Amino acid sequence: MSNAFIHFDKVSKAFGIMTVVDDLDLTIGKGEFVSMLGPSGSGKTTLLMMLAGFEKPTSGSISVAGKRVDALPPHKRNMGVVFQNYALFPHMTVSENVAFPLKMRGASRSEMVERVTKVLDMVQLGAFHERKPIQLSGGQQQRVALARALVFEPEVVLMDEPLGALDKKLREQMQMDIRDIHHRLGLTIVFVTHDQTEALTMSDRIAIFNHGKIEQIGSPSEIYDRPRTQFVAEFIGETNLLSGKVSSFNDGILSVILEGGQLLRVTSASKIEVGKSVKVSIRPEGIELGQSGLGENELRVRVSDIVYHGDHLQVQVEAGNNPLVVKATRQTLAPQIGEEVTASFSPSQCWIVT
Amino acid sequence: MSNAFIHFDKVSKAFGIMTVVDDLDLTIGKGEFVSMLGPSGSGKTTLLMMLAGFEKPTSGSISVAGKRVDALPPHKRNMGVVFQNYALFPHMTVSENVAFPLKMRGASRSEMVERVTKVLDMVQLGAFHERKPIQLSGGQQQRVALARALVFEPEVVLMDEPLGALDKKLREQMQMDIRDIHHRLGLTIVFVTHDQTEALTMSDRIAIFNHGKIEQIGSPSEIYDRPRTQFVAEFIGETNLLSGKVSSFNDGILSVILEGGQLLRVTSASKIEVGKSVKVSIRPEGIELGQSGLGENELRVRVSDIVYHGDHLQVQVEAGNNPLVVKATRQTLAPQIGEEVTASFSPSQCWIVT
Amino acid sequence: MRALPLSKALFGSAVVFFLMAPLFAILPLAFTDSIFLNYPIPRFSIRWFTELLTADAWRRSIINSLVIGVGTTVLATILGTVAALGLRGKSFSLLFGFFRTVFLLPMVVPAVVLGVGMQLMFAQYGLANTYLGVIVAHTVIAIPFVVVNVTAALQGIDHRLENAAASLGASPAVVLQKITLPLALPGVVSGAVFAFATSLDEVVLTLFVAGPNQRTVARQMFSTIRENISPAIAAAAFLFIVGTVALGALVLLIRQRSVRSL
Amino acid sequence: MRALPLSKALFGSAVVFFLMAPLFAILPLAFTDSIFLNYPIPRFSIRWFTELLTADAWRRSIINSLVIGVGTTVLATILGTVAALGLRGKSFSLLFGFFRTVFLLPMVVPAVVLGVGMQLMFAQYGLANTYLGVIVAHTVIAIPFVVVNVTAALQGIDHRLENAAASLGASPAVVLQKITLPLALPGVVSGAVFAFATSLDEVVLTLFVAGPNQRTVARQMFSTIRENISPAIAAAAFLFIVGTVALGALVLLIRQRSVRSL
Repeated sequence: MSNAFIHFDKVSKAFGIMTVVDDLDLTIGKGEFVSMLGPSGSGKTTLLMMLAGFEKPTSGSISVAGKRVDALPPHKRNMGVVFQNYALFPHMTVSENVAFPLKMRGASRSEMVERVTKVLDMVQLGAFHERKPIQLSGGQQQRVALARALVFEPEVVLMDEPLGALDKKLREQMQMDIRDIHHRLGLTIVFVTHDQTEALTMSDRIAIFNHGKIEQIGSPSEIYDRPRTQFVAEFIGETNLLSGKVSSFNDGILSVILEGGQLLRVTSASKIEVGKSVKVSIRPEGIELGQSGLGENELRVRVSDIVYHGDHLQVQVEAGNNPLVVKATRQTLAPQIGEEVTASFSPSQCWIVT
Repeated sequence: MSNAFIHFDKVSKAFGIMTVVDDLDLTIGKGEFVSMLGPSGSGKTTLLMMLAGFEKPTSGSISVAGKRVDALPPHKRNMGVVFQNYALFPHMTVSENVAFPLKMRGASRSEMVERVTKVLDMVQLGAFHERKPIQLSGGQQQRVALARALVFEPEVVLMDEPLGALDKKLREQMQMDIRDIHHRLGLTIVFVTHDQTEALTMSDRIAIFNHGKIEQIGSPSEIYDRPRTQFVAEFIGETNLLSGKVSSFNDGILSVILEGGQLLRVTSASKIEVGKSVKVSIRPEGIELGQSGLGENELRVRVSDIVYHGDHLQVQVEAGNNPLVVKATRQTLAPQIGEEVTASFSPSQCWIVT
Repeated sequence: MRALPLSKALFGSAVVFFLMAPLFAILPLAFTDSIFLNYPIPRFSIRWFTELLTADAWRRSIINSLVIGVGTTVLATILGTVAALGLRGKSFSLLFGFFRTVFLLPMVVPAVVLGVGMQLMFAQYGLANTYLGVIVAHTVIAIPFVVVNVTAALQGIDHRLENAAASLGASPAVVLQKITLPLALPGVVSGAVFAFATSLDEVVLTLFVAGPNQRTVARQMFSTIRENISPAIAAAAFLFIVGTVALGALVLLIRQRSVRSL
Repeated sequence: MRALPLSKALFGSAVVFFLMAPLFAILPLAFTDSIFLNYPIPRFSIRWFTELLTADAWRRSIINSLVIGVGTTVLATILGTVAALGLRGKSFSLLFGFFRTVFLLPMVVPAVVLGVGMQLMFAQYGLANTYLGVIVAHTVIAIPFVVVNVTAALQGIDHRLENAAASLGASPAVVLQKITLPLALPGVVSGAVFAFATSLDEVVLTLFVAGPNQRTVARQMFSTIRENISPAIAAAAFLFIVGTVALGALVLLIRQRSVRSL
């Protein structure tokens, strides 16, 4: 966010009585990779469509590089857009698809050939110039779509769940490729997804959308390790939420008395008033199970279920009336269902959410 | 597999010149939960459709409880089927949908009311009797579909990617519910999915399909920890595959010389001839990175990339010319990109695949 | 891409005017007081509507139109629905192409050709100048509309619904009765309405196969206009349009209800 | 659910026979040697085809049919395509319902009603008994076929293709020209073929608006059969069917090619 490149200023969008984007401010820096993540209907795609020019904001303004763009039609915005279904022109060859934006800009024949060749080589489709889109696999089509969005060297590339239609292995490969291209070309990328892994692995920053507003924006580790709200904590990864009341605050460590009476010690950046009700979020991988305690926080729990996940075990335990989920690595010895064990976790694994 | 309940005997299915299911044998025990997992087009859904009676085998026979069923039309097979899109009858209420199979069996009015009420209570939809399917959420519709497939107490329930259309949280909830119903009612369930997590967490056994054949069938941990082939190892979870030649075999421990010259010690149940080329599969979570070695196998590696995944870090390293992926927990100190470290793993983390 | 909106609107209005003009030209004359089908209209009256309902030739023709229309609707709807069910799901076979062409042929073969053929055939089977003959003739050209509508409705039905019903214990006949037909009903009703409208409108075939006793309203209008041009025609046209719009509204209503409930 | 196959096949064949019978009745008579349109055929000959191409009235009517058919096709295709583009994507507004009804009205309004209206209107504007008048009349009833076909083709186009083109720098006019129209082309061609076929087949409207100089083949067949029943009609019908089947094959071919390339 060093320099504000794309700026949404109090942007709202309503369809009839449905407010889809609600008085939203967002600044994206030049060269940043920002993911918009949220449940369907949370407004992330609508925001992207407004940036691309396919929808007009009901109120507010959008500017890029200091110039307002919200009155410009899409074809004057100079942004590359990649769609989930690729949106390749079925009646044109791969070359013609990729050359299309250059033709629109009146490029010369030789320049077109040169740039199309270069960008198709970049996405490793140099041998597919004359194919029709239908003759390509999903991953290849997505590469053509990417090439077409990059060939006219737009400053901003918008991607609307571009990898949603690909299978897992291919998706991971394309994630790496896009990350790579982002670093190499220094593009500003706005990326809409509902896949949290995608957002965590690719982005400089993630904006978590909920009901047309951004609940939290920050780096992947800020979002995952220091979620501000219960919604963010539950949306990104899995989490355990325990309710309690603050009983003291000393040296950055809160003491919280849970509803079951147990005492937790929780690190907290900000002071919270004694007596206030709070929710504590603890990630499943932050808890260790054993016969005796190891950390500063210990809860006596009974194992209720163990689910095999291949690379880890998901252990469900009951701490008083609170069910907790624990991610146990396969290296450690797994407890048995019905066994009483101690769940321990350090104060730094606990985080207060609102 | 205590007692063979469903038995596929040399079943093949061809559409024109495309062989979709290829000379397949499969036995499913009474009360078992068997998942069929594989890429699209691998024949898993076709096999289910043949069991349900919607497709006829080109050759081979299918029997249930000792009786051949492959000549029976679907409505005489007495199997509950749950479809991905739920396939609820849009012109009937929830009650009418669930009562449909009872009506087909000539149940009395009072028996119908009683059993529909009971099964809708079981899936927590007691309050939705009079709704039309369109008025329900995806998860509720799936519950109705499940109730409808269970209400006539079939001995076998077939599920064709039943959770594919639900979002992540709901899918996990429904996985737990189906697991629960399976245990409570002692049903035989055949479950088709392309989601490996679903298969790992729910099944008694998993059959991995590839090109119309079953590559491997076994319990989730057999499939994950002891994959027989490279395809299975790569399809379930992530893995690293290293090529080498066997140099000796002693006491259940193989010595393998990798292409780069390094020596690995690998546990192996069966003896493999000295000099044979093999592939060694090592799961990313089985490798530890550190300044000095810890295990019996050690490789000197250079860190090439680190990708943040929230609950873990995916570290990409180069061991000679072999790229390896390592899953590092967040508790351990992460190495830096470019650093040279030691990757260590015990022989029991290595597994020979063909 | 809601572009060029003004030019589209202007052009659209021009096309609408172009299409509506003939109707606007004739409809007001239904209310003339004069005995000539001419502008200007001296005085307004409903005398030509009274004429329609009292003059023997017109009364008979209205009854004939209804009898033949209902007969055609029943016959065409049954045959067309069965044909659509039979054609269903075979969209990629060559046979399907052949059958579909056959079913849609009457839509494109000139009515004159059909009419001559029927006249020849009906004379042989004693159907000439009978109600049954006219109904059969109208059914031939009404069937394509039923086939098209029912086929569209059937294409909208997810096959898995029928598979689900079968797996729950329904035999093919029960699946047809409880699942397929109820879901295709909107298409069947649309097809029936089109069949009725087609029968009402048909002139050329009726000229060939109907005797003086089977004169329909459309046929009667046709002869009247060639014999003496009376404003009764405009009145009949007015009733026609009102009926057509009502039928069209009915079809739209049924479609929308079915969209909502699916 | 491929059930009841035998009964379906039997019933299907019966319906096919029912629909084809009138054509089978008339077509062989095209090759009769006799001057009567009757069975049995004494000897086969092609004298009536020769008659069609040499007799002045028939030759004129063939030329008239082609001139009017081509004129109708061009006018109806342009107007219908523009109308379909204008209606596009407004499927849920009330206005859309109104416009759609207007465009499809000529499909259901009796030709007699339209004919009377046009006769009145054309007399006023000097279009009566002119080629332009006949072309306009045919265009009114051909437009719905173009609208239906082009609308179906437009509905098959993913809006995101047009959004993508816009984001790549294409103005709305360029999007229309480079993306929308090329993708809708199969529908436009189908519509044009239907418009041509409609013009060829039309009798009733032609009777009302055409003068003796604009006699089309269908009109000529209609009068011939009422004046003297000559086998020239069967020969004309034969040519008609061959032309129709050829046009139908063309449409199917275009559709299949477009399916393959999309």
